[in-house]
Amino acid sequence: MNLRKLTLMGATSAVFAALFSTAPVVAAEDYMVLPSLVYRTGAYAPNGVPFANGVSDYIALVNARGGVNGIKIKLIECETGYKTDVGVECYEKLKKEGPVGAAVFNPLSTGITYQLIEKTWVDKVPVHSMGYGRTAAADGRVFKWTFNFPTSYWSQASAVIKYIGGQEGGMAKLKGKKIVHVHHNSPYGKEANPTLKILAEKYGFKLTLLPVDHPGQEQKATWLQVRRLRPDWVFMSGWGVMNQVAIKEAAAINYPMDKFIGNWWSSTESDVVPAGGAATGYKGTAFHGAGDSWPAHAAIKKEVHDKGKGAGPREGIGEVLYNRGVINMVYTTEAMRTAMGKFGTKALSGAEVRWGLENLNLTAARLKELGLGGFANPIKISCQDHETNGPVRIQQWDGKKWVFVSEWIVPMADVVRPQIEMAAANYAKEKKIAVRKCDGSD
Amino acid sequence: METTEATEATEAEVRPLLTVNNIEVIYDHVILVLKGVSLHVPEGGIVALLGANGAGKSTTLKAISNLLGAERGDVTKGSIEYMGKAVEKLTPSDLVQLGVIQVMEGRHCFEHLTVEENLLTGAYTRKDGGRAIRDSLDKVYHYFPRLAERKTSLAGYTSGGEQQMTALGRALMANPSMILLDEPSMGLAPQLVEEIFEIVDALNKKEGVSFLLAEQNTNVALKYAGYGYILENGRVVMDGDAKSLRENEDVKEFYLGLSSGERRSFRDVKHYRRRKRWLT
Amino acid sequence: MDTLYAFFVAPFLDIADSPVFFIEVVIGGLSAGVMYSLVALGFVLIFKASGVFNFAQGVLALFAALTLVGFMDWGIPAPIAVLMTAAVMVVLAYAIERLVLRHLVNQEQIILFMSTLGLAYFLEGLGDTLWGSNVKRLDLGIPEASFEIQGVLLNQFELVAAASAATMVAVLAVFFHRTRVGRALRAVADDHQAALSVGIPLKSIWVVVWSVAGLVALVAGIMWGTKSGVQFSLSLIALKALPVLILGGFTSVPGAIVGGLIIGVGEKVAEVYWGPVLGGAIENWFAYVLALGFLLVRPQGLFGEKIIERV
Amino acid sequence: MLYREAGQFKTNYSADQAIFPILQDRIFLAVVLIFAFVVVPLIANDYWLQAILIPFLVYALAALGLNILTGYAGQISLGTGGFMAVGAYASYKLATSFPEMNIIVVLLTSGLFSAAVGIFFGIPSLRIKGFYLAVATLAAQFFLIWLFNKVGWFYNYNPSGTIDAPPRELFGILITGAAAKPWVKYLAALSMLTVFGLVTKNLVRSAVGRSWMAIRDMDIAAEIIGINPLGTKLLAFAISSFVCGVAGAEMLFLHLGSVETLAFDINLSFLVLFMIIIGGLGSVMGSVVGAAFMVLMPIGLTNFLVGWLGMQATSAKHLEFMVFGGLIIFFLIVEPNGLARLWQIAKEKLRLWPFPH
Repeated sequence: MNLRKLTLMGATSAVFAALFSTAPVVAAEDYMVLPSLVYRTGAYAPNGVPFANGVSDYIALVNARGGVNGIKIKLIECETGYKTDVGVECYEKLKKEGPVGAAVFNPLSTGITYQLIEKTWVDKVPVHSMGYGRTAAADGRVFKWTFNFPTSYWSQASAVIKYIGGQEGGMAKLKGKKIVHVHHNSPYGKEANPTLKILAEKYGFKLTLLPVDHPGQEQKATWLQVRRLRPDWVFMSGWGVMNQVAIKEAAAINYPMDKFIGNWWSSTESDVVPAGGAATGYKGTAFHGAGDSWPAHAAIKKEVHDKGKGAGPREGIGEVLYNRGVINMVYTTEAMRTAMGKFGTKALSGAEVRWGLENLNLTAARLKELGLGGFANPIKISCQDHETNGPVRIQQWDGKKWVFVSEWIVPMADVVRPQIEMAAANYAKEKKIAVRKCDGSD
Repeated sequence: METTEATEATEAEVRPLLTVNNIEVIYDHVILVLKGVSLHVPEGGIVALLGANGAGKSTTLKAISNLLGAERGDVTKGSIEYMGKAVEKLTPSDLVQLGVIQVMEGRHCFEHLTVEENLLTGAYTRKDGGRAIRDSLDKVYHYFPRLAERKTSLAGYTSGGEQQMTALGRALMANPSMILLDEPSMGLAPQLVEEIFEIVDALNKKEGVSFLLAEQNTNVALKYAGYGYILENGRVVMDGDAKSLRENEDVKEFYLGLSSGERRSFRDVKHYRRRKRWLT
Repeated sequence: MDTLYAFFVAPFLDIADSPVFFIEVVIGGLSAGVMYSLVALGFVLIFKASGVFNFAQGVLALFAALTLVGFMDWGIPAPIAVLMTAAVMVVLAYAIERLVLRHLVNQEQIILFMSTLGLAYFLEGLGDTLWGSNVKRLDLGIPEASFEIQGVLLNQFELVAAASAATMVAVLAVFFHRTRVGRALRAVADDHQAALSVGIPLKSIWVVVWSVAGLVALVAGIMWGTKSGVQFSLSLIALKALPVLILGGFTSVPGAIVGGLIIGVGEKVAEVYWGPVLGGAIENWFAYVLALGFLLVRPQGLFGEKIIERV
Repeated sequence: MLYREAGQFKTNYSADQAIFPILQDRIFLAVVLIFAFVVVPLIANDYWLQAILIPFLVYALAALGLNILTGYAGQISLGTGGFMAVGAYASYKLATSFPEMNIIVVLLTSGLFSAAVGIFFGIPSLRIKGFYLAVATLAAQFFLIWLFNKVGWFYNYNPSGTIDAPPRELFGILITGAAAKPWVKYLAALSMLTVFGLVTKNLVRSAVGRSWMAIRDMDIAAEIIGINPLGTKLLAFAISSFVCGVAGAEMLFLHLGSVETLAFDINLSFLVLFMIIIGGLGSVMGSVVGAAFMVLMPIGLTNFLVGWLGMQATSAKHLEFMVFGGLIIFFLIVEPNGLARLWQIAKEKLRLWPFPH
């Protein structure tokens, strides 16, 4: 055996022998483990990075102020690269981490959420897929461990149609209008389709679905079709590079930008900045504010970034996805606080945090207290409703920043909720899940 | 070693163009292929390297032209000198510039290049200008009129003989003083073999190119070569000038297929061989 | 019956109905095809000269674009930044030869192919580490406005892309067939060992060819980066170049261009006219099926060199 | 010293033709199997089982399937992900349409579907070779993924387009679904791999295996000696896709529990190809070792960089990409024939020890 091969074999076995013990945990005081499944690498990293930074910074702020009621939160980032199997690996690694296990998982990927939903029943850890994941999880009677508040893709679609109706001068005017849904050709992108179809029938507009395959760098054909159709409105459920290209292509065919609305994963800085001036006027949905004008942002700058604990660049504070990370953590920490009201001030187990999520009541006053007055809509979760049919707002890119151009639009619960309940019931039947009564007994 | 009185042999000792001194070659760090091979090529000579399949002929040539690296082979012992200079460390490209070029076994033409383009690649290392290269090209066409006819066809579509000519002509384009020729007769009709060797002979006589040729076809090789080495299992088992080799009983027996007495049984041959090996 | 009609009759009626739009689709396809060709060219160069199926070509384009944007962010004027990036690509080519290819001489093609996948991973990590993974805007001042001629929409940017592709092909064709180094490159592609034996120094040849491929990647990176922003997804354009390659042949420079145009037009026409029948987003696999169809007729691709086989 | 076959005499042909003719190999295999079947379930925790061992076993099976096609029959395929997707979706449809069907039957039947699809996409291999074929198999990859994404029937028209593994029992023990115990799933995957591994090992040294290798090493010569190239190649495609299909079904039922088409994208095809190259082309053991390497390596690297060196998850990931790519190149340079070849050389050395040659 020559030396090179010997070293090689030696090195390999050494690496594998040594690597599989995770780092020793410094266990001293009571703390809670909050896993953060992020993707700072891969095709979707441009979107994953600001979100992860927002999460990290807000938790750093909470910890700097002593934690949740004095209990510190240990945020453990696990890089998924937006890959489902890696996400599962992260979950398995972190679910038992810390003194009482992980508090709650934010999978940050629809694919990973689907993986975890079933596992949570067994492992008793809640999953909060904020504005993504399985829409049917809104029915808390079936999906005990899964939350997707403040709103879902189905609610969003109905709110967008409501907005369009408003712009056209009333829902009745929708009749005969042409609306195109350009969507990512994946379960995520297709989520809104059934709702849109129902609404198209109800209001008599003509819906055209144009799927774009991952990653969506080439959309000539799609936008040529748009050019021929000359739709009144274009709604887009895109992700990653697809958004930037779509905006550019829309500009290239001279489509009016203010008739082009992206969903909340298609209206971020990453989507419009690469398109340059062409993106001005582009609209998008949002369930929280953009910018860094809130006191909480100032606090993050002062108490986190100035102390050298910031996760990303200072300029990134206030970006749409950064703020989404922040609001996600606001929900999480407030749910913990709620749970401590019942279970006492201590490190909470996943089951206890689940109760906190289910009984979360985030009032406008509390938001203001947190330095985020008006940043998001107040929200109250219940056993029946893990989504709350939360309202969305329309924001518009003015070339430099996102500005709200509408009030909070309440989605059409009458359309969406029956669909949710039907899907949830089907799921319960297929999986033989006992439906909860929601009388406090389960 | 057999002792010979041939004048060429002593000449080789006096003015060797190429000297290989006791080299050992190991493939893949485990397989010992050459176990100490020494040989000399005199200036202006044709030296034949004879032996059966796997005796180490090609390996010896590749060790000299330094093409072993690509096959995970290493020269682990011994030295190689060309015109008195150590050349073991030189790259094939440097060697070609010095005047040593190899024509590989199995011809190895560039299939997707035309015959003429093939020839031109041989002149890659030359720095003496387009005119001189043009002249060389004419010279090659002079020696191989057949190539001139086929110069625009893809080398991959030419016959085996034409490919061998292309390969030889390509080597000639480098203006070499020594060509390492590996199995030129392989897979060719006897008539073509003669033709090729006639050209080798002419090149040797008129252009003064020295040849070290590895050949299984001992008969033909010894007809044209001045001196020969016989390799067996990675060792030189016999050497001598062509005439004495041709007349040697053992060579006749094993390599020329001629037998003085009555046919011996296979068993005898085996015993004989074994004894022979111990003697060397 | 309805499906048959929708499949075999309706699209053609549609085309006849609005020929101007059909022309637009074709032009859209051509311009998309040129963009594919830019990437395919890099593949062809390296395959032709070294027999390496270089999957890292997409990542090379990404890396070049990232480096260019990085330099421009430092405030270096665009032309100088482009030159500097070109220099980086040459250095990279040298490093690849020194650290990877040199050690893999004479290995099987699949091993070489795999090593380029390893290279792709490495460069992805390196690019991200050096320049970060956020989307960056690349603006070299290439005009992007659209204009209409006779109702047909044209885009200035696409014309620039087409012109640069045409120039590159012309230069490369001359390089390969008329120069000493070009001939040596082709010789190396055929037979590493024979090339070595006639004194062609493989090492420097590889540096040359990877440098050229790096420069082609730079052009591709600039074009794609301008179009969609510079970010990780750029590396995936390699996948769009593959059907172009099988159609055009792995070793043909003009094949890369013509193949690109055919694939571009084919997939756009299919998507626009047949996509709705099949449910849309068919262009990705359609490109491959189209190429496959061609392959069954001509196994070496449209312009590829004939596969010479002997027993 | 221990590994020496001297003294082991074969007195009949069947002993001479055993899969493992050397006693030490048999002992070694037995020890490994006992360890894997008995010891591992006892000592491994959920994380090891769920996140490392089960995926490893599933990937190893897929690698085995691809190795049949690429390693033994010499046909490079980049459509593995697509064939695995066929297995996964077929098993989902079978399991949901026939709830009473035995889970083993479901897995094997879905393999049949995958084999049929494999044969179809293998037809071009008669005319197309090498990288042209590799790229052509991408047509299968992209088309199949598009199909499963597009046609609602495949995912029972549920609004999300993802498929879930319904809970199923085998011998009264819950074997699939989230509630199934990890060690049960582990044993199921391990049994499948063992069976398929032994069958493959036997197959490749039969007449079929020899004709595959003949086609691989020189197809024209193989044809001349009377091997039917189309039949041989298609058989390789069929068996390979069958195994890959079963692996895909396992991926749904035993590993992930719920999948969307994204799980079977082109990266999966590359990953499996990596496994067999790193492990060793044309080696059953290479498939397993390669899969182990490719599953363990990234996880090990992350744990090392983040856990031990305390790096940021992000920079660790970037570094991991670089190290990963670098290691692949390193391995290819050191031993282009894969880890299995290293193992073989080690065995050769042992046999000759203490002599060097």
